[in-house]
Amino acid sequence: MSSDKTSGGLRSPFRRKLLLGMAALPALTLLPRGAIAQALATDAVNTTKLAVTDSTVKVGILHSTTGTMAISETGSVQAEKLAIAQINEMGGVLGRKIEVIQEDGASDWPTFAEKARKLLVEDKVAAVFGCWTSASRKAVLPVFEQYNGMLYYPTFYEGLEQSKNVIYTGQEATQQILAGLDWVSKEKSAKSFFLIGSDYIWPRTSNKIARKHIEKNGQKVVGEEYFPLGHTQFNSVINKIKLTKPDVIYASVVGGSNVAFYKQLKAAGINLEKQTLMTISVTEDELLGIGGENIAGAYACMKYFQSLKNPNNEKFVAAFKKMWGGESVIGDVTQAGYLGPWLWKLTVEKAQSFDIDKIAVASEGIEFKEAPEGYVRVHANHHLWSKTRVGRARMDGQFDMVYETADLIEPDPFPKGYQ
Amino acid sequence: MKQAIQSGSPFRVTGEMAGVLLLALFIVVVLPLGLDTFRLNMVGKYLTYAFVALGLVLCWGSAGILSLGQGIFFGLGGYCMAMFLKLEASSPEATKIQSTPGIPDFMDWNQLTALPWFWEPFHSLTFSVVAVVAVPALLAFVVGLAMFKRRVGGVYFAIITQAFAAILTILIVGQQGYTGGINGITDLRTLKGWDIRTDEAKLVLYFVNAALLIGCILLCLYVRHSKLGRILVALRDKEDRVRFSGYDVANFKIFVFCFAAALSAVGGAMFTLQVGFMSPSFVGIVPSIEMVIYCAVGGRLSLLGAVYGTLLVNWAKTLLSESFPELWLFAMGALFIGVVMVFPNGLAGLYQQYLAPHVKRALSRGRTIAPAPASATTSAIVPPHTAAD
Amino acid sequence: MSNPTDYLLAVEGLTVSFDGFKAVNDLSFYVDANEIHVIIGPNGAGKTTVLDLICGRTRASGGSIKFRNKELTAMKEHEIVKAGVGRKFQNPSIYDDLTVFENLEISFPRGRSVFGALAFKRDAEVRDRVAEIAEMIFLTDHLDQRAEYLSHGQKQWLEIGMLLIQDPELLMLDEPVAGMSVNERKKTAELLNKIIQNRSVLVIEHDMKFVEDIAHRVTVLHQGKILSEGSMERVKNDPKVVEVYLGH
Amino acid sequence: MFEGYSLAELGSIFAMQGFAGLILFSVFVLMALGLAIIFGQMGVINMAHGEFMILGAYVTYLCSTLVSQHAPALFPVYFFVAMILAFIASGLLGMLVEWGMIRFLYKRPLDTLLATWGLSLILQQIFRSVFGAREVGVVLPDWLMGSVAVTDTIEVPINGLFVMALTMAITVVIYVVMFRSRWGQGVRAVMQNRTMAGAVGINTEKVDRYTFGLGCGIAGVAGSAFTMVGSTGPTSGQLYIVDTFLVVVFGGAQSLLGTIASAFAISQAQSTMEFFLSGSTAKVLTLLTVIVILMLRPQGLFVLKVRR
Repeated sequence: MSSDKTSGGLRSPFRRKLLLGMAALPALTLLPRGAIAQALATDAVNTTKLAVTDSTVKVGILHSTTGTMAISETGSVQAEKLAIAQINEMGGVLGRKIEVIQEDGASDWPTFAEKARKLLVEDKVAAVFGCWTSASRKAVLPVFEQYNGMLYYPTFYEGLEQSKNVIYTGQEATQQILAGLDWVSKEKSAKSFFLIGSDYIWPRTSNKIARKHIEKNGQKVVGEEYFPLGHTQFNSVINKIKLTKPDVIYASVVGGSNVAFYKQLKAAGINLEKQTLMTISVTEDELLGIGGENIAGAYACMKYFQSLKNPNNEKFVAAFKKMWGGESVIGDVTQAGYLGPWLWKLTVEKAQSFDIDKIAVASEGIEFKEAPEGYVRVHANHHLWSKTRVGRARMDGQFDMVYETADLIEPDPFPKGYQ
Repeated sequence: MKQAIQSGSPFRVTGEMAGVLLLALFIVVVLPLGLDTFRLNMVGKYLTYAFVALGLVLCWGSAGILSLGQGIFFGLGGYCMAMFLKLEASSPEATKIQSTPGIPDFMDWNQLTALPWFWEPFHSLTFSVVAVVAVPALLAFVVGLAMFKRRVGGVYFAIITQAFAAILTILIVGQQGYTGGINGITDLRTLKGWDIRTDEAKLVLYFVNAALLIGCILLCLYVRHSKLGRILVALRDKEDRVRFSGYDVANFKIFVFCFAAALSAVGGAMFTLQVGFMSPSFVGIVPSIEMVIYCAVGGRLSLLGAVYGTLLVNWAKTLLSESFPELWLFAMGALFIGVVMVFPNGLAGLYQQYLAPHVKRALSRGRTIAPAPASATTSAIVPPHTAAD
Repeated sequence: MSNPTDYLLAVEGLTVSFDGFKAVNDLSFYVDANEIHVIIGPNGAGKTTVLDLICGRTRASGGSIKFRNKELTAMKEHEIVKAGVGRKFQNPSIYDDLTVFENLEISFPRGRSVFGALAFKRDAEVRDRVAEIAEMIFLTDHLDQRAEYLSHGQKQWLEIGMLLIQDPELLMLDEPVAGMSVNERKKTAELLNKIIQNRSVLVIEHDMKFVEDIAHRVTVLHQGKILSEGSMERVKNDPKVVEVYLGH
Repeated sequence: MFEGYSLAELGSIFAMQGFAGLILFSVFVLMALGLAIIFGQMGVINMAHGEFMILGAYVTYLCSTLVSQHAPALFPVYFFVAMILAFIASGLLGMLVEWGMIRFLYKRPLDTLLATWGLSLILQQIFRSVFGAREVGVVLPDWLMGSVAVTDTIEVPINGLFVMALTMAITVVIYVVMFRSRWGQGVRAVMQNRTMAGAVGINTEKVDRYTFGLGCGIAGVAGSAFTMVGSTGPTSGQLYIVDTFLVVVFGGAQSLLGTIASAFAISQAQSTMEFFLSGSTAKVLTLLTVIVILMLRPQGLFVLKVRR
């Protein structure tokens, strides 16, 4: 018990070095096993029978590696693995190496729920990094709440959710949307907007918030259209856009529809250098499929771009490319995925415990200063304070950042007046 | 000879009953003893698909009507159940942070301020349970009436049911204020106050599901052994002859289609109860056609085969997707092709061909009367060329 | 339309066209009670189409078909069957996957509704009737056999048996002896002679020997129209008939 | 419905909508022609039709990448080469599939449906393994981009015009091949009476193989053309299959003219409804209308009444 107090009193980097140094001492190997553990008694940091031993801790990665969502989720898996590898290199969490159990959600929501249950019940992992679509998150949420697990969810999403058992490392809708709209209104003197999205919850909720904000500012929404996922014929709506002549096309089209949408826009003679288009659904990942020549000139509203100029990001991009190849691109969600393991590590060290209940409480106020997007902090509502940035798509598949908010924006998953 | 006819081929009936008993033993005793709660819950989920496969055995195997839209009925049954559970989970106290407490969360997000009228009756468990069977059966009745009375059949029927599956998916996804959209209806908690998420509840639900499945198999056996069952086989072979024997063929097709729909719906409802949510991803084209393969692998003519087929395919799917995710689609594709080209009568066919003779011999050794060689009639293997014509 | 008649079957002004081609053109003929009426004619004369029209398989473009003064053209197939018209197809149309017993049982006129069929019991009445018919069609020893394995002739008999069990007032047979061996043909003629007692029969047949044996009256069709009608004797000597049909 | 638009605007709406409908029409015709031959003439349900299209699209993508890397001078015309290669690739694969699978399944249409669905799954996974799961884009030559302004408000995209021209050309070629050539005569003879055609010396097996290959080849060309308007991913093909089948069935399976007419009706209906209603609603209504009409007229729009 007393040793627990001692180690608690040490600042973590120092303790880590100390431990590493100690482990290197040959004499130490003669000591009974319990001697090392005493420094960080497993019984003390893990009171809920998680898969934590004296030297390792198990975590889960739960993404789709097969099926339609595989392509979107691959980046997150890579980022999470990179973060975990880096943490392990630095000595792990509370001196314990992270072991990853990866499960495939197979783009199928019940499979996600099933695998989440497996990770929590059979593998007893201390944290899970995963999920991408809202549907998969909704499917696993009851599982995490029932078995008291901890999920780090990387995707920007529609909000309207908050759970003790989830840390949302991507932006919720108001964070992503409002600042961008304000910027485009000011910068482009935009008065009219045309909202177009794929037909499911995220675009619809996002556009609802956007519409409220636009109308609040005394501007006008001249059209709002939704198309089934996978739709590839946008000529009719493009005609409508041409007729209504909006100042801004506000797009939240996802997946395969994206490619068709931008190709047909371009073919219809809508030049994105002249016509302002702002999207909240195109990251560097999507750009690759759409092709720079089809979308160059469009504005994307995100919290992270691969081209961000800061030392953290340069280090991150270099490490990512070293691990996963020089061809790889890093989008907003990939970066948010990278935050997950780090935030968890910091929280565990703050709480001096792997216990979920303690992590849930300790999360508030956790700061990650080395985040590639810059400084982030966890809010009491388990979302992140973060900046919003606007980038302009280039021919080569990257974005030029043209604007970033001065301050961190407070996450507000249940925005009053926008529901 | 005459004796054998009049008693309706005794060997077949006892043989089938033995098969059902064996299956029941397997599901109710062997699996629960051999698997932990987690795996057992997965098997429970698979078994809900077996209801769909049973329906397909009657509809497709017996009557030759291939529906590529069984997911519609599975989904509708599941949604009816989910609506009840969601309302129970959305009590004013549980949802007091919403702008309109007392309605499901997704409605609140979509600015609905009152429960839509068609949700109202789902406050009642009795109504919901009736609706689980009645709503899909009614839809099947309307579709069947429109199609079979107009003599739409075969390939056309298959394609149109597939289009229906596409339509329903788009509708559910698009009308998210009323349906929960692509996320589906999630976070279901209790059934009349009984928490369905606990391990004990899951165990209980597993046995309820197993009992229902066995019950449905017996029901299907009854239908099959009735004259109606023989008429179905007859109209698969020679529809005109049945018609000119004084039967209104369309009515029989409508019946079997509705029956299959109702079975699927029961599966859907049990799925919702065991998994804790329902979403449009079970309604669409892909799950619907996958359900056909469960039936085909088991043997499109065999009720018991369909259950084993469902278990086998899903078990293989879980196994492969856990260890070799890339191989899964290859395996599934190969399964479709193989089951059509190499063993069109599925597991049941293989059993009949290789194992059954031995089993029969072993069984009849102790008997005084040998079974009549031609007694295996409706359950016999249909040569491939007639199986789907 | 027309007045009630004493005929069992009265076909008047019957016409049907397929994309402008008139397969049956303003055809009228009558069948008396207990009459054996044979339709002959060259290929494509519209013989089978006439049977199709009567039993409701094809819808007429014009004209009327009255069976015991009931208009058949507006009725559905199964209603026509219930009214007392039975029809045998040109190719033996039986259920390969069912046994002979089951084939006959399905045609037994009881439990023809969906729920009737569900509740149908194989009682003594059914078994006796099936046994009776099976004996008549020489298949008593094959009752438990899958119909698929019957010989061609046996299949024809089975289909005739399936009609008999319905006990129709009007029996329509499309080439009942086609493709049969001499022996089978003899037995079939014997069978037909037995079953045509107490009912009317409308037969399509090419085999003149057979027609001569059974026909009370013969109608010769040619290009959808009646070429000649009357007793076999009369028809045989009609020069028009000789020219288009019997001559070669 | 029309409020808020001036008369002149309405005029342009209808003109441009009509044109949007025509592009959709071309797309439908391209998709459906191959299927109409395979399903209508041979009675085979090819659920892998979409994957044959995507194969064509990937071939085009490969050409685009290779040409831009190794022979940039040829870039403006690579598209025509790509289409020919797409036709050959899909056609050859089609013939292989016919030889290895389909020929055992004639007369079992529902089984071809399941088997070809299996094939489609396998092809999807092959695409994913070879080309990656990410959607790929094809770079178009400059002359195919942009639009022609007819009036101030009416603009016509060039790639749309190209697709339409291509559709017309292919339709004419197919018409000539199927109805004017000796080979087409042979195909139709086989489909109408296999035994008799065999008896008069037509090699029916060969005819089957080439017909199936032709249908798949056309799918490949369609896929190639789609790279101009849509995306190419391993599962893109599945998106088209239901629509395509409805077009063919709605037109009356045996009639090429019917296929074209039904593609026209469906595309115009969908495109017009899309303008006035939301995209999802338009899609649902179009599908429902087609189904209802099919129920009233199960044989499709154009069909010969035949004597049974």
